[in-house]
Amino acid sequence: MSGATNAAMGGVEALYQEAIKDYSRADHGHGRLDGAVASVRLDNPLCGDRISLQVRLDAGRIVALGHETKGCLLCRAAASLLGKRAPGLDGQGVAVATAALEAILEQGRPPPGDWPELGMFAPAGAHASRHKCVLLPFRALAQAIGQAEAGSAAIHGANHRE
Amino acid sequence: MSGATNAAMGGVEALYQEAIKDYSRADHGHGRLDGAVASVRLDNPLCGDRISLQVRLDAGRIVALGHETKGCLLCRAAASLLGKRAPGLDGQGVAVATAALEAILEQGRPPPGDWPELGMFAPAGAHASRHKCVLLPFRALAQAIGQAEAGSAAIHGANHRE
Amino acid sequence: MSAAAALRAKFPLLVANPGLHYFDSAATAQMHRSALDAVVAHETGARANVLRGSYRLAEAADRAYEAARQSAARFLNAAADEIVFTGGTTAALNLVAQSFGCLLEPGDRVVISQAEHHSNFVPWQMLRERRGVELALIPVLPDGTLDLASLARVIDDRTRLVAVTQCSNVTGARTDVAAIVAAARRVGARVLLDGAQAVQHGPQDVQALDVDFYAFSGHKCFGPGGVGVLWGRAELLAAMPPFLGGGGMIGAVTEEGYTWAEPPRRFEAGTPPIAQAVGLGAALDWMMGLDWAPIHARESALCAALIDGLRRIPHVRLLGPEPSSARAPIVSFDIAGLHPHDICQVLDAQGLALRGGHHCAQPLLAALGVEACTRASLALYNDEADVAALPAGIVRAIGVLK
Amino acid sequence: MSAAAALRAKFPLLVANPGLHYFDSAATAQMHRSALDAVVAHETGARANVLRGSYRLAEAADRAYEAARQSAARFLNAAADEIVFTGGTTAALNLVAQSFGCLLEPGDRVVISQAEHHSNFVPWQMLRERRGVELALIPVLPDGTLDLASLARVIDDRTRLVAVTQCSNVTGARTDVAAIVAAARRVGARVLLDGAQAVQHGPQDVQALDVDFYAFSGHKCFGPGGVGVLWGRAELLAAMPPFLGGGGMIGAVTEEGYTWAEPPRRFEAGTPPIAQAVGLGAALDWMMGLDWAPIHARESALCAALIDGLRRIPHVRLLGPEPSSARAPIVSFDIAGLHPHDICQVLDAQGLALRGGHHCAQPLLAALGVEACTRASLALYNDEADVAALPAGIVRAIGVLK
Ligand SMILES: Cc1ncc(COP(=O)(O)O)c(C=O)c1O
Ligand SMILES: Cc1ncc(COP(=O)(O)O)c(C=O)c1O
Repeated sequence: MSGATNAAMGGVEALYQEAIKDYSRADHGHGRLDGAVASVRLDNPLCGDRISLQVRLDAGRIVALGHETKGCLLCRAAASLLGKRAPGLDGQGVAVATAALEAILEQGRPPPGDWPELGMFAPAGAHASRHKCVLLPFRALAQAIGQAEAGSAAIHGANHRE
Repeated sequence: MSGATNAAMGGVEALYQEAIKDYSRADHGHGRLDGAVASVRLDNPLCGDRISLQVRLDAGRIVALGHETKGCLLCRAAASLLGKRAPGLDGQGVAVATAALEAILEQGRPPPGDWPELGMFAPAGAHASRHKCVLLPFRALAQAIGQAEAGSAAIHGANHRE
Repeated sequence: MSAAAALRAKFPLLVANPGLHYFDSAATAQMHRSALDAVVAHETGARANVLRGSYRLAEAADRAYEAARQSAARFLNAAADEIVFTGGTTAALNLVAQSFGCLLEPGDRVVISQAEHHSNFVPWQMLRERRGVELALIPVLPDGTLDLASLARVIDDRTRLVAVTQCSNVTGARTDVAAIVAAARRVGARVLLDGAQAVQHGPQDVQALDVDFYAFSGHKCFGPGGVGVLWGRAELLAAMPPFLGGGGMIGAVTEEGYTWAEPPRRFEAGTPPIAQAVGLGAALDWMMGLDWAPIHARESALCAALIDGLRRIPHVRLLGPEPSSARAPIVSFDIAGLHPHDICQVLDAQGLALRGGHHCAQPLLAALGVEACTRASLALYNDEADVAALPAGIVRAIGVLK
Repeated sequence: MSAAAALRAKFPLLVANPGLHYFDSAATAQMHRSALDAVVAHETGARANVLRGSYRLAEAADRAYEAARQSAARFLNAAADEIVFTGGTTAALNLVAQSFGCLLEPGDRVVISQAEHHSNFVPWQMLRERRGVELALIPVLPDGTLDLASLARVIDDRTRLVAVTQCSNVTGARTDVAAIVAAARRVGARVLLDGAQAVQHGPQDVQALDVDFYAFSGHKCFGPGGVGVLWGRAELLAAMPPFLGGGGMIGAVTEEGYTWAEPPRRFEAGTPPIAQAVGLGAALDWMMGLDWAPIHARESALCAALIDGLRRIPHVRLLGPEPSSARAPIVSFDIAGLHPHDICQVLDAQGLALRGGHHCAQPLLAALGVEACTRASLALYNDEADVAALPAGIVRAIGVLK
């Protein structure tokens, strides 16, 4: 595609840069996770994006993540990035990454040093209708961790009562 | 009031010409008619104009009409005009007068020779929101005659079946 | 240029009709130029359906619509996701009567007042028919204000909702909202305020008012018609089922059933009045930029002067409370033997635009003992010339009509 | 100047965006200048509340509003007092589901189709919940048209109403209205037609269609948003209770109860969208003055050319019926492995405005076996350049996204 066309296309190729497509294609973490502690299904009703996501935690840290994601490239790339990077994080780590992603999208902030991959979503900042696509997997993961922690709290609670 | 003011007032004095006020004041036919064949109450819900009207018929002709009218000058003048002129008319005569009044209001037609009084409503033609005020007593009378005729038809019918 | 003249200059209809004395802002306020310009700019620059498009025009429409929601939220001191755009106050009140009404049980009580506009009267009568809810009325005193002494009796412990107007559209009487809220809170009832007659007199603070629902119309506050706002507390909206079904208010639809979107979208079925909301946002932004203290002072002074002028005319009976500061700048009156429509007609011939009739408040008029009345309502663009012209016009009208 | 160029010149947004290829008229058609001018003229020249004022401005507002009703009546070949102004198609459909729905009994059947927009789906699901009415669906065939062979089974003798779209907003498939009406009449059922996707292609004749209700939106036929029309046969409207309560829809209100006004006012509670109705009237007047035969021929030819162009692209799966004359000029498609939002985004970057998603028709997409699709819809202002640009744009989009 010529440079002129490229310019005329207003940066849409940056939006769909190779990193996005690579992550989407790689689909890290794809598949249902058996024996998960928590499972979440989340929709973006306006888009039809949909993710089912499971996590297994150990001592508050994610040890495994599985997801099945139907949606746009941005959503799938975000899910795949989490499939690769989430293991090892705790709830706090996920919250920090989500906040960083929101800051990138909404305020054009640079990605934090330990999450350079989030930078690939920067061009989506200009497209408000796409923010939800990118964030959907992060929201699903936060819910799953919340569920897992509530579940383990419930188990603790139950233990207590025994 | 000066002529200039008069002109500035755009003919509103013609709308409220003495004839209208005289009829309204005279309130011909005022009062509830006892022993009426038909009685109708009609509202103009948008204005709050309200008329209760009774008629007695003989051989299809109005022999007496009574009404109680709450409403604007135009409505009261119209009711009073009917109080004076309706006795002697049959349903057809009322329909003809009503059609003539509609033609005066809506198409600016002159009053028919036998109903010169309707001419006093001509200036209301320019005020669409007032047409209903003028017409309300005529509509009530038409309904009352219809009721009376249906009633006498019902009596005839009953006679028939006897 | 006087303050009013400077304001009038921003209202295209008033500019086009310099001789007009417009006294019908309580029915429909004139439209501010910024609102009209915003509508035109939207339709010619960003027209597209909202919420579902990812092309730039649709994103622009979406941004403009959501910015209008933000404006309405700021105008009421509320959160944007508590703002539902409706077709107007009437639509907003019906929404609450249906969606909140669904949560009520036979025997529960809804309290309104005798001073309500039909739009805050009939929806509750319909709810009574539909669900066997009891409807109780706060009576009015002879001056049109609510009988606060009745509150303890009327707002009993079966009461779930108290829905009252912030200001009567006939007498201008301002409701003592704090007294209503206190009585409602004592029994755990929710409070809805019909703000249709308050919003043209400046921004509102639903937190300070401490109510639960607030409804108003765009056309009453210098914005477009066909749009209004329902504000409701997030936890209440979240608990309410949808009212209208259609595009945009769902989570998912299958042949078997449908799930609900989150508020506010749950209550915005179908394509909303987009350009109208954008125009309303512009009107509200303009209002939020005004210095209201002097405007209120001027509106009150004009209202007092008007009352004073009318009082001097024989046979004129004024409705509404004293002193004039107890009311929004609305003055209704009755002239013995003359019908309001005739009065309005002769006033119109003199360039004075007033409305006569029952003003969609028949129960209130019945309580005040009148069939119909003539109403003069003021807004920020009215001035001394308007107020001077009206009593003179009425004297003339009496001359023409008697 | 080509016919399309002459038409485009009347659409301010298109004039302001000469590079734009607008393919989203099925979501919102662009606004004709006459409609916008009518809105501005009304707001600056005749703004007042309707129905209750006797001053000249209010009379002018009233006349303009009722003239718009006349325009809508002529557009549909109906009587003016059968025209109810609503907030849009969705509001109109909910009105019927509630007010006509009130007359139905548990066990009565309402029939819709699998092809309905959520706005003609969810209100009937809500009615099912509310009144225990049975809801039955006319299935679609793989090409998106209704399975007419099912009619005798689905429209059984408990059926009271058949409510279907005149045209699918996804596949463009035109409903065989005569077949539906015949099946409905056989069992004495009423027929409602959702005209949201038909009115942008010219005036309709509800007498010739022989239906009982017809609903459409202003923003779909070059008019303002925030307004729509419900047409219903006089005897049906007369038998229906009101839907919303409020000012204007009553005969009288007392503390004990209220009486209903006659239709159409019975169904127009509160201040209606006056300027919007006036703008819609102007749009309809303009449409009634057009010569539709050549416009239809052009729309069909463009649609056929578009289908042809898209069919040449590998991996593109087209939805909807053959031949293209069996559909309104709407073409939806799916590209294996690519998501509609990404496609639309890259198309937008090339000045092509298309919408991707479920188009508020999830049951239809489920029946057609797709999750989401991309839709190109045409109106009278689209031209050959638009149709030539789209396939090329899609080929590029595939290049960017794969
Ligand atoms: C106090 C009050 N409530 C409700 C309404 C209804 O507002 P709308 O007709 O804009 O729905 C009005 C005005 O007509 C009003 O004055
Ligand atoms: C077939 C059909 N019905 C109903 C609607 C709903 O129309 P509106 O959103 O204007 O209420 C639409 C458009 O969105 C439609 O395409």
